[in-house]
Amino acid sequence: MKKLINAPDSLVDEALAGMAAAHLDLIRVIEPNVIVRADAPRKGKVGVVSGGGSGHEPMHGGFVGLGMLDAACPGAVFTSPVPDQMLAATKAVDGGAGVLHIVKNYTGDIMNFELAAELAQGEGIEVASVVIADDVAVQDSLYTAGRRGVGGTVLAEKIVGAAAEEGQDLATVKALCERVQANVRSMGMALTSCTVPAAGKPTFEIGDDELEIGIGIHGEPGRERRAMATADEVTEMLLTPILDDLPFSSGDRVLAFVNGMGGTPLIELYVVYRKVVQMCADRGVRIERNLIGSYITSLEMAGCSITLLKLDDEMTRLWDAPVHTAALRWQ
Amino acid sequence: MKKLINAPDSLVDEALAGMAAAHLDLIRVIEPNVIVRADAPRKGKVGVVSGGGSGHEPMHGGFVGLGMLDAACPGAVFTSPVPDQMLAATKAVDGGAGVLHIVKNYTGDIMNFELAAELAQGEGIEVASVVIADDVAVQDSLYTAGRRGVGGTVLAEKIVGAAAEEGQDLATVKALCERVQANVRSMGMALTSCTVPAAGKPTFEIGDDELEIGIGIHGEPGRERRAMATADEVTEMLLTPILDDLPFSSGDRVLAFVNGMGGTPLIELYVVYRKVVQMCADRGVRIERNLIGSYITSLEMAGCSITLLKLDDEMTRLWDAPVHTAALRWQ
Amino acid sequence: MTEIGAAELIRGVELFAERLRERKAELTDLDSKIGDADHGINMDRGFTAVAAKLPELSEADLGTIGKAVGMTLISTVGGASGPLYGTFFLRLGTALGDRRTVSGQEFGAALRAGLEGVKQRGRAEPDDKTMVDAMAPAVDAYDSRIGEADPADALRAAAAAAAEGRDRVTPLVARKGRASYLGERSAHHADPGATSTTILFESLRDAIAGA
Amino acid sequence: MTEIGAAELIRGVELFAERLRERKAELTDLDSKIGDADHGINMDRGFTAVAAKLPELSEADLGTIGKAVGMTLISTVGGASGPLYGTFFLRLGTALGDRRTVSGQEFGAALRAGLEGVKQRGRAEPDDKTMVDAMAPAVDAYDSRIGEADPADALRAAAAAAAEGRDRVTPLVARKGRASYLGERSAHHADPGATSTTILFESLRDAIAGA
Repeated sequence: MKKLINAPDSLVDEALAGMAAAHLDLIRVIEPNVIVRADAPRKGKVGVVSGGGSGHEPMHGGFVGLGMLDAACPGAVFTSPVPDQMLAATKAVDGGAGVLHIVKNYTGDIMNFELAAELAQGEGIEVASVVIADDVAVQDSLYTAGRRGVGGTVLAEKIVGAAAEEGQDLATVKALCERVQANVRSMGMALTSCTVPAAGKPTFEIGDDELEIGIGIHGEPGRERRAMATADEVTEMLLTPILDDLPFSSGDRVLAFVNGMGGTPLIELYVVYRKVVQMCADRGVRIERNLIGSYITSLEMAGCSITLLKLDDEMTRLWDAPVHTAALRWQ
Repeated sequence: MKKLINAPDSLVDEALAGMAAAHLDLIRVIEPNVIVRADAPRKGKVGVVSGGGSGHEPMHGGFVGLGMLDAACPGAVFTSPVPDQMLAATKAVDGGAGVLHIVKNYTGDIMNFELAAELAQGEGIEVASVVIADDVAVQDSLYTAGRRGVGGTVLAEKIVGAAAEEGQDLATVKALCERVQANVRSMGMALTSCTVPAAGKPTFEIGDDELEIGIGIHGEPGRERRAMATADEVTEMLLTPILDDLPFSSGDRVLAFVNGMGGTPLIELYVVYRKVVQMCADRGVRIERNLIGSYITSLEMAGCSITLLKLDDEMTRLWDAPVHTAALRWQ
Repeated sequence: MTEIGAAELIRGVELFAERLRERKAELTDLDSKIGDADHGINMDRGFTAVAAKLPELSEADLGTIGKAVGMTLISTVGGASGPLYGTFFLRLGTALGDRRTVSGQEFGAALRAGLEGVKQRGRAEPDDKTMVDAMAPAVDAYDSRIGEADPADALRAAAAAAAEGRDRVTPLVARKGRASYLGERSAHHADPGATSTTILFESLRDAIAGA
Repeated sequence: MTEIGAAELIRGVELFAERLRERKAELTDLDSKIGDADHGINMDRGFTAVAAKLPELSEADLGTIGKAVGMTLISTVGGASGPLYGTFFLRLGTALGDRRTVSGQEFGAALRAGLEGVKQRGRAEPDDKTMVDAMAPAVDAYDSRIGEADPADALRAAAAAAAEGRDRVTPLVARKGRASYLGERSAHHADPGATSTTILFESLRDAIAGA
């Protein structure tokens, strides 16, 4: 295992110390490991909280700030945070208008957020939760834990954060988050494994001539192991199931998000985006906004994911609204 | 070799097609492979042009836009562009106030930019050039090609681009670029090699228990091969020579830039930044601004570089000035 | 012996903590095959925290011990294991109440309360290939034995039933948790949660039998 | 034969292009040891473009051929090799002028003009461990032979001197280009530029000797 770390046990704490020092204007870090917007709580504003295992940076801590999250709870690497964190986050950002939990659909995240919501409600804070489950690689059925929450989470946090920033109330913000969730689809793939620092060895084995299609953001094996393929072929393997699932139809306006898994250089993501543009054009799907970069990662895994969000006017307006966080910033 | 590409020969062209499609509002791509600011040329504004081999994304193409570069010339992977590109770029952005070439100190870049400048001057365009040579890993002597241009290039492009944006003339912009160059120092390291697509195998061999200190941005071997070390030890190996070189002294205000080489996850860069903060504090060096992320990369190489720029009031003001490019954006 | 006391419960938790540490790599390895390679790491982190708390609980009643263990797990483990094992010990503690010793039957009722908590929290059904598939037969076996036997015998049966349950679902396709994403590929791998639950019952067995 | 014509020059360039392709991996490999692993790739890209241009130059004069080769290299190779080899052929072509054939002495003067262009562009001194360390002895050997011999003999001497120069500097520490960053670690590796320059003179030799 080759990593720029001091020790697996201190990694998350030290990274948080680095983040806090780097972004004094945006965030502060409070016990027990919660990243809170510097000016929280904001009176009358719905608080937007997310969290999950570490190792997906910049998600979620890099999205705390104006127009996006009010707090993020980083767990151990690839392990959901504990309810104490979400409770502390919820209390820190509650400005009297309630708090929305944006939860990725992973068994651990669901249970820990649920416990935290019960505890917060017990302390008199109104909490609503929306579960993001956008990964079309997973069959959504009684026989799985349901679709995983992946790239759509980034888009939901931006759009919902903007709505909360402009003062929309908890029910409206929650409904918007559900609308994003209903209109977003993703799928990812890996060329290489990642290594959980505490485990010290790769999460999975993969041959030099293989790739894994439909991988989750923790290196969970995906739909199928395939022979190595070109960028165009990989893009088709990811985007075709996405387009077919919602389905996205001719005339739809979308936000296309090509995401790097952590170890994939930006130049390759643009090659993938080029093919996304061609495939969407072929189906008459109009890409109205895009995001290209490594925003929801799996440590140093090489690979990418593609997310499409069907936009409506309000989502587009809220996507364009000002955001000022460590990882996303405009206006 | 596992990459999200279609073929080594088409990689740069396809990535440029993806960039052009993604950032219609910011850039256009003209023949022969030049990324030009969408609204260039701007009358009366000094044009700022850079370029170099591809594989360092987002540098330079991701820095084309308001307040930074007017054009970028991407060569083949790790190969300097050809003079035709710099000539086309120079002509495309010349608004009558002359054009500044920001050149990284690599033999090929120097020669090709030199040829292009001669050709542009032959066509009546005033061209000035500044060579960035900030890599303290290289002995600056008669016995080397001199210090390489690395992380300092990113900072120079931002600060100089802001000066050109506000209408400073060519001589002033050139002098500012030389001031940045005189006050910036960098050093990098690698945990793994990168693979040039056309070569198909790793540029260098490195053991599972080794790291390379002082590496260049093309995987050029560095100062020394060392046994694997902690993030804190690595940070000391990079930052101590940087601090000692200028030298940076107590009371100095600096911009600290922790850069990922392409395959290193953001969480690790924050661990490094944490130690940078401690070391600067120990020496009384005040970090006034910071930049943390993968901005000047070496394909999928794992590793990092650290850059310190000694700031003055004008540099700080110009760093803070609005920038709107694919990779850097604020205000 | 026919009663179970605080010393036995603490010893059982200690043994569980020790064995999780010893088998951390094995559990993580199992989890890397069908999950995300952190079960051993997370359980060890949580039970290291629990072990640090145990000395101050030596004079406490059974309920306090169970609840302290549960709360510590919820606050330190994260993932799915934290809420599930945390809920098990919380409910166990709640059922045991402020007693310093309980009968074998009472301990069985507390085990069943823990099981019910796990099933509620995780919404897992039998044969979903989760820790429930080891825990449910273990509690059933304990119950069916405890009428005629002392707690040591009942826990021997429980541990054997847990191991049998773990092995019985190994060939199955997982339907909960991250293993479920694998579909058919999850078959023929032991479930990490069912494995650690087996270790839990073996630890309780050895703590009581050795007491 | 005592004259060198357009056919010979074109054949020499063709042979160089073929051999660069054959030895692309070898050159890239040398470069990966002390440079950035692209010398073979870049030279092959440039000479593939050159080879595509050669048919339309079959009726051209020597100067036009040299300049076309040089301009194509400058426009397609990039890196340091593009300006250096490009300048070599540009200066060679300029010196050869609008002639269809030249004498051995005149060809020697053109080679020297090319060498001087490379030295100016690259600012390399002898023993910096660059292509100049193969090219300078090759041109010197050609000059010292051409008085008494025909061009084929002089090019045999030149190719041998290039190889000797390449080998002579192999043990040295590089002082120019990316290899210089290696310091002592650059010693005992052949210089990729000196190696490709040796191939250039061998190609010219075989084109003339075989004509």
